[in-house]
Amino acid sequence: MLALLAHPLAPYATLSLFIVVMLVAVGALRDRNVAFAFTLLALGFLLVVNVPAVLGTGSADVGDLLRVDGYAIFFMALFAGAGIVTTLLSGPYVTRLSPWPDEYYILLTTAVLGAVVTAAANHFVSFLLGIEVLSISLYAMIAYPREGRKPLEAAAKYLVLSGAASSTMLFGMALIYMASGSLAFEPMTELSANDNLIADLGIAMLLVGILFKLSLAPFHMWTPDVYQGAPAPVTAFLATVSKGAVFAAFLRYATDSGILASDAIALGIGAVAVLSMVAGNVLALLQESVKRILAYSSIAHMGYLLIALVAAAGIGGNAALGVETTLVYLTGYFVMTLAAFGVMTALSTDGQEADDLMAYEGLFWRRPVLAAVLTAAALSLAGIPLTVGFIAKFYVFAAGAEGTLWVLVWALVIGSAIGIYYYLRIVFTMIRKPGEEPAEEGIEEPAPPAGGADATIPRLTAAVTIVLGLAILAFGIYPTPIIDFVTGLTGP
Amino acid sequence: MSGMDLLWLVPAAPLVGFLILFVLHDYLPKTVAAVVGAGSVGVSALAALLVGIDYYEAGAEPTWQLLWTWMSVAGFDPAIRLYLDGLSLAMTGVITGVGFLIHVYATGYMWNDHEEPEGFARFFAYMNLFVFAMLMLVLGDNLLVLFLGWEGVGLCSYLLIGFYHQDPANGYAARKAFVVTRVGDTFMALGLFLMFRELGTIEIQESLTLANAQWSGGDTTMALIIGLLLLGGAVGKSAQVPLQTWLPDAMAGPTPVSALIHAATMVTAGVYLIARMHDIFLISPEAQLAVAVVGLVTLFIASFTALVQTDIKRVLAFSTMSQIGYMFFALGVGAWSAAIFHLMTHAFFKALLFLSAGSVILALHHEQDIFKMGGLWRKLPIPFASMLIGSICLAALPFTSGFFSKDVIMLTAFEHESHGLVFWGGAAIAAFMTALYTTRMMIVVFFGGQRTEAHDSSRLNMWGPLLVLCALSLLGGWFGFGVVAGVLPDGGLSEFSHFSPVAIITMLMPFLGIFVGWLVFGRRIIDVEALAASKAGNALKRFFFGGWGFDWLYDNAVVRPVMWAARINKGDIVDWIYRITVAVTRGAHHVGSLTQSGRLRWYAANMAFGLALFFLIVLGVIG
Amino acid sequence: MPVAVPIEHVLALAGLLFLLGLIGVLVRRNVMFLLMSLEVMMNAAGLAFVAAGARWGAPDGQIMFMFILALAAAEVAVALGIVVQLARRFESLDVDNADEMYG
Amino acid sequence: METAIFYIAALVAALATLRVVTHVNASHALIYLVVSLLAVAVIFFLLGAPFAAALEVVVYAGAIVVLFLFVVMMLNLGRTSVDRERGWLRPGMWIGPAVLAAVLLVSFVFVFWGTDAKTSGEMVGPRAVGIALFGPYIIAVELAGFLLLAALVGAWHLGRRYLEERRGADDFPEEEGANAEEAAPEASAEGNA
Repeated sequence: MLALLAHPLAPYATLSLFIVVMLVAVGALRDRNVAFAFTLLALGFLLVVNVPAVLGTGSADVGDLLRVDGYAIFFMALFAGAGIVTTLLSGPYVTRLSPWPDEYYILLTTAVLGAVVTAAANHFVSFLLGIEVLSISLYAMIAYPREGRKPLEAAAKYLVLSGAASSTMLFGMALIYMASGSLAFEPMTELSANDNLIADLGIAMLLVGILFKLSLAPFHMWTPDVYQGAPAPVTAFLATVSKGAVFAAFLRYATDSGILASDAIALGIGAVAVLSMVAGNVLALLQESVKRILAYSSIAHMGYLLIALVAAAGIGGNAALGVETTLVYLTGYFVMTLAAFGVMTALSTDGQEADDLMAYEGLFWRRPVLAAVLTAAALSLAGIPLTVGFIAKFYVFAAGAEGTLWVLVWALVIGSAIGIYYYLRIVFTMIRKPGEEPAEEGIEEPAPPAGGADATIPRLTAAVTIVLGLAILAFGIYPTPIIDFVTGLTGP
Repeated sequence: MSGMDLLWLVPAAPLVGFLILFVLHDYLPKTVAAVVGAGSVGVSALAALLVGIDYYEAGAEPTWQLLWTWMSVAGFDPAIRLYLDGLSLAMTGVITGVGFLIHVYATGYMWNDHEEPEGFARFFAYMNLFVFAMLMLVLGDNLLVLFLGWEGVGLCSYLLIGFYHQDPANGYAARKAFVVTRVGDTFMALGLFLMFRELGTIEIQESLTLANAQWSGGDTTMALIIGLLLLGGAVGKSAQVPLQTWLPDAMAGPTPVSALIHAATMVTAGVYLIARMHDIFLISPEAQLAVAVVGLVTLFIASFTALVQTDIKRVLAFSTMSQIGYMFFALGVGAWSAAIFHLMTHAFFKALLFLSAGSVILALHHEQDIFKMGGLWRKLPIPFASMLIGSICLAALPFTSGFFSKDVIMLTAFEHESHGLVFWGGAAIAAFMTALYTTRMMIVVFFGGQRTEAHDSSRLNMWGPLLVLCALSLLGGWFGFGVVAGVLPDGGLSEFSHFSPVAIITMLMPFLGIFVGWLVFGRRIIDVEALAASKAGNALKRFFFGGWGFDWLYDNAVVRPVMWAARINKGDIVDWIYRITVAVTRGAHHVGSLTQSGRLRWYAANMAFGLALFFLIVLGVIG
Repeated sequence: MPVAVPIEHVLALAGLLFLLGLIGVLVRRNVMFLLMSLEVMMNAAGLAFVAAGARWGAPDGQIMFMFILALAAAEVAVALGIVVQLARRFESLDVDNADEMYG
Repeated sequence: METAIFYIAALVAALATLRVVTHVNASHALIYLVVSLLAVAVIFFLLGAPFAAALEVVVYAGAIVVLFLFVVMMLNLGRTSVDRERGWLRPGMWIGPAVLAAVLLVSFVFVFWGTDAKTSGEMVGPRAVGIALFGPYIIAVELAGFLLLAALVGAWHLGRRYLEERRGADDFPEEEGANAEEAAPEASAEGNA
């Protein structure tokens, strides 16, 4: 039994098995909490049993499709953790969205399956299927609420644009395959000049698809609308697991295939990174919707991450630091993003998403603990010291400096400087007592305050949120566990 | 587990105390707050004691304890390490030991505080935070930690001076202390940055080794600059000339604060800084000379000023200033260990003096004017006795703790290669003055006719610490020097005898001072009032009283011009740069927002556009 | 009776079909047509894969095509579900109607 | 001869696809889509991929497009919608996308045209595909199953609401035990698997 669990395929097999059993159980037991419990069980099993069990086996290839190494296992743990958090946040929330919460949890679990497959993919087939299992599940999760136009609008936009991006990516893969004759992630050597050009075109199209999923400028435009329209826990999942999975696969592809050795591709990626860092931060500046602020902020954060990717691809020579940076950064980004959306989920009530920034006015005096968590998350996203966000940003800075990527590092600095403004704006809004300052012009009716006296905040959601808030501070003060974990998995 | 492993507990205990008190200050009963507040420092003191015993048993070898590596990225690994050597151990002992006694005393002193009845827990929270910051300052082996501790104690000082925040004058005093010390802090920050830039490390011990290797015997200009910048920081924190003006005003804080922060510990941080960085000053003798001069001038000026003060705490404040002047002076003339020794003994007797004064003040319902006191020795026997002991130590009568430390300093000064006689002479006059103003204070406060009703209401928790401090002040000198011996490099202190003419004159100076004081203030052979009323006398008195005009000078030379410039520059020229930046960014935001139209097809078009751009880049058309 | 066809011709056809689909996505307002255009794009990618497989004489191209088919089917199933909901809640299939979120 | 068929099929595919994108009537556009798919199936066959050709006809033209048609009929996109489409498709709208597409097309052609390779001309039959599919790609097949499962569950959720509202049923899931067979989209999606 134990030997079976140590097989590199075991995590995927058990997770699939759980999904199938869940389907049967949901049909047979007809209880609203079955799916919730099963999801927690499946993801908990993945995190607590599977991950430690396969850790010992080291790097192992499963056929041509999956490479279950420390890197993949790290993301497996990260996605399982984020999935558990999302499930816990969804618990009280989803029952309000629809009288049938069962499908939601099934979709959530399949999405995690897609994500863990993506992170282990070292072949275009598994890469495609992993991403699409994740995306298809997400389309339905975004459109999950049975009322309201915004979720549907968000789902429609995401589906059409993502479909176009997938097609572009597929066409790119086809061109790469046409040129190289292989679908595996590996360097393309000894191509004729013309095949090389075809491959470059293919890489460009593949990148468009990937950059779209990561919401990097100029392929970022769906992000704020989808973030705003989707239910808060789904947004949390989309912002973390979906992007993390694509980034994991992207990094693996970039390092395995050495595509960034091409000057043109490196230039393109660099331009995208700079554009994302600037555009994301500038566009978030005066937003009135907290979800949109976080959406633009995520665009900027993905831009920061690209610096790590460029470093990890060996530009500048310290590839190991780049990989380490990516993993540390994503961990930090997961924690702070989940915390921010956790607070939002906690404050959302029936039919009223806590989205409008004005609804947060005076939150410190109504809900000090939640406000403190959101403050920690905002400061962390801004990269203030003693939060995990600072550690993450410092890593990126170090990776960029080590690789002498000065243009990117400068964009990072400028972007972060702009960023501080809107993160602090959230904090100040929460501190300001309502009515202390006249409302800005052009706002016709003030939003009802979130988390008012009559609002009931689910205990479970609040508890999860507080844990995340503490994690932000704890890892900011003492990041060594994360760093050790990361270097232990990916180091020499 | 050896006692040395407990080192982490020394700063950790007050930090935990602070966190508990800070978070729960509204909910804790006073008793619990008192136990937590004083107990945490007590735990810390106990741990320090065990560490100290172990340290000497293990052969007094400097050791490190790694608390925690923040992170380790690309060769940058800011480790928070505690560094234990004789110097940091001596400082730790003073901070935790004297700190603990003062905390215990404060539980009594602040119990029925009528100005801030709600502030009991808050007071101890600040005090614990201060102890923590001060310990990090002396134990941290890292410029960054040193700096954070340095700023931390400054912050606590600010908070505690302004503790009675209802009175705007106290707020003003707190701000003044903060601003003036900031001037010094700026110098120090520059000095630390410069060290980091030149030596490339933030580890203190490593940087000192490097400094010796790089500069010693060669071009010492850099060491001189760094030394002077560090001296600037030390001068600000330790209230030395010319940044001394904040200390008398800082007496606005509660008396235990004055005892702990503004007498025993924080104000000696400057001494610690220079001692810690002594290699820099050994490399550059000019810098060391500057330290001596600053110390001598301060000690001289402050002792004259103390003579004419009427507020008991201000007398003690100026006396503190002059005693720290002694320490600087000692550092400057190369009596390194003696400086630290004096720091210790001074911490004992000055804390004793302040706490005794606090008892007097409390008994007189917050009366601080010495001329409204008088004849108190019968009414307040314990404060009188303890203050008397403190005074003779301050005046450095033979075989008290102050005598041992001060004697060594003066004799070392005399042996100074170039300015021995001047140094010794100045210090001797100041020693005379010290005895003189101490005598004046004692006579005015405790003898003569009683002018105000007094109620001694002190309990065990107040006179207990006084008793311990009395013992330390009297006996500290006997065993004390062994503690600091070998901490720092020293030129043969044991060589001279106590019976050379110079030594005898040095020893006699305090007696002379006391005698003169007794004649003038006790027997009144000179009519001081008449003298002070005369025109010249009055001018001199006002000059001394105002601290030799430094406040006036700064007011006219710095504060007013700055205020004037601020008024002129109300529209703020420099601000325009920021305003334009803000406007540009906002404009960019609005333009960018237009692209975010909400239209799906437009988004798709942008993707296609991005794809086309990518193609053009790949094909080499762009880039 | 397979034939040897110049690769550039097959790829050009695939590229053309792909771009026609892309134009459809950029131009049409009716969601149904958007989805059809997406199908065209995916089919073009499938064609490119099959062509590439034919170049190397390997089954991988066809296998990838099969997975594209599965993907297309899956996407259409969810997409049509969303279309039905759009028709109900927006009372229109015009995607330009769904522009409540912007800025 | 066969080469000529390839070019004819290519022409048919391109023209039919053009009509898919430009046609105002959804049903007609779908018929053109079927034509385009059949033409591509012919090309698959000529490229030596008979299995792919069969799947193209059976699954793509036979199932997916039919699914489209089903929804077109269900939503009753009749004459009014044709008029509306005509109104939406103003000539000016084509300019921007056409320019972008032209840039992309020029890039494609520029890059592709230097290749002098040809397809192998060999037949890679169903047997070879099957062996590969259930050999090295077996995990991918399983994953594809989960892809369709996710789609099934998602479509089921989205479609269920629609059907229930049409029947005026209450919202409680307990009463909705038997409508699985009636939910058309997901049934078809399952069929594709």
